[in-house]
Amino acid sequence: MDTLVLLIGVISFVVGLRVFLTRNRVQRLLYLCCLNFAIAALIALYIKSPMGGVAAAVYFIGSTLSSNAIAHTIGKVQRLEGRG
Amino acid sequence: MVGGKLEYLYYILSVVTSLVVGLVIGLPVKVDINSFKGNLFFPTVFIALGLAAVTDFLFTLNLVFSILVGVVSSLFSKYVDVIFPGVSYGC
Amino acid sequence: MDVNWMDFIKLLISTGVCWTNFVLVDTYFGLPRRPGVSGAEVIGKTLERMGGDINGGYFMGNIVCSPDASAGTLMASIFYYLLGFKGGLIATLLIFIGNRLCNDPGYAGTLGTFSATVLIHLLSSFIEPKYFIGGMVMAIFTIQGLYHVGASKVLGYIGRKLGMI
Amino acid sequence: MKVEVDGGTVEILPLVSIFCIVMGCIGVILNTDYLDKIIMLEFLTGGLIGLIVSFYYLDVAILTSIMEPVSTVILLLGSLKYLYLKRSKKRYSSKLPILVK
Repeated sequence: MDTLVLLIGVISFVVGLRVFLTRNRVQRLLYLCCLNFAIAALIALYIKSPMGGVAAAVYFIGSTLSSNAIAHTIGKVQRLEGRG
Repeated sequence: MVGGKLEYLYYILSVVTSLVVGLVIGLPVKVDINSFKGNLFFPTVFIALGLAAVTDFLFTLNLVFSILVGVVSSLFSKYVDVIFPGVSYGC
Repeated sequence: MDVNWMDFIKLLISTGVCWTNFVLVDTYFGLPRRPGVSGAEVIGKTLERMGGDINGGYFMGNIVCSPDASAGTLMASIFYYLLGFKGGLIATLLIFIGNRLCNDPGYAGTLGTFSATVLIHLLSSFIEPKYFIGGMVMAIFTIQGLYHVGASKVLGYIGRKLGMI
Repeated sequence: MKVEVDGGTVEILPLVSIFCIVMGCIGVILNTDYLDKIIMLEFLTGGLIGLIVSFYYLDVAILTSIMEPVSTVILLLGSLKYLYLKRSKKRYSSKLPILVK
């Protein structure tokens, strides 16, 4: 029995449920960041090859870029609705 | 440490070449954390080590490739603010 | 279904090493002092309104919005597990390009990746590099996934104790 | 990677990916604000890339990872443009009532 992969899977399930159940929008973004870390680690542990490492790196950087765009849009919408 | 004895010397040669070419080109010596411009130490050393590792993994690493990697990394550090410019949020 | 107790001891040691590495590097390069990108300011102000600390909120927002030393530690452990010491040097190059794509100068991510590679190489005689991947996921779970207000207070206390605010 | 449960083997990565996809679909339907819908769409896409990787199609996974932030940025620009347009049209609504609905 591999303890390490099972522990990352349990962490991923807990964080996924908390993304679904939280009502606040900013806290949901923070949980999503933790889920991206877990999935990138699982990809690298599933494929034991250098191509798997490249796939994990590209997935992680791409998801961080889109998360940056969502946080910037939330800030712009809050400033627009708070002003008028 | 890295592998054979000779590969270890090639990495050292690549870093030394990039530093010497950077001094000749005229990169600034002072380190500024908040700036996007490159200086003598920050992107140059790490770019040289990374490109040497990629070259060692894909092709082979000999004397010509090692010197070429040093020159390319120094030129990359000279124009790093043109290749990856910082964005100012205009609202 | 037997559980080996040496696995848990190795996992706890690697969790401590990864947590200490990325918190110290990120605090030294000034992540809690100011929001680097525009999205981190929103997260910091929201966590302050919920009862947390604003400097810890800036720290957590900067982790979400650009790949800093936390992502660097994960990538260094993955590439060391797959390719050896040369993989850590390739991961440094990838993290530098990713930092520049996210509008960040890139000092914290690059130096964090390099220091993590050196630490894993020094400790690799009695802890396999596989355990550092799980240790990094555990370390990011204690900050981003467990309890946000308490984590921001702890990060703000560490930054204020080191004198970096 | 395999976990022994009663003689059979269970993989972890497809299990997590299918969980993310199902929860993301239910979340996209149930939330009503458009920004919440985009966050739930990110949650679905992470599970989708994990499911592609678990069948060893690595090139498709890398291309999907590169194309996914581009589509998200275009969707966010469209929603922000819609917000500006709605606010500017409400200002003109007292003078030109025929443009509103």
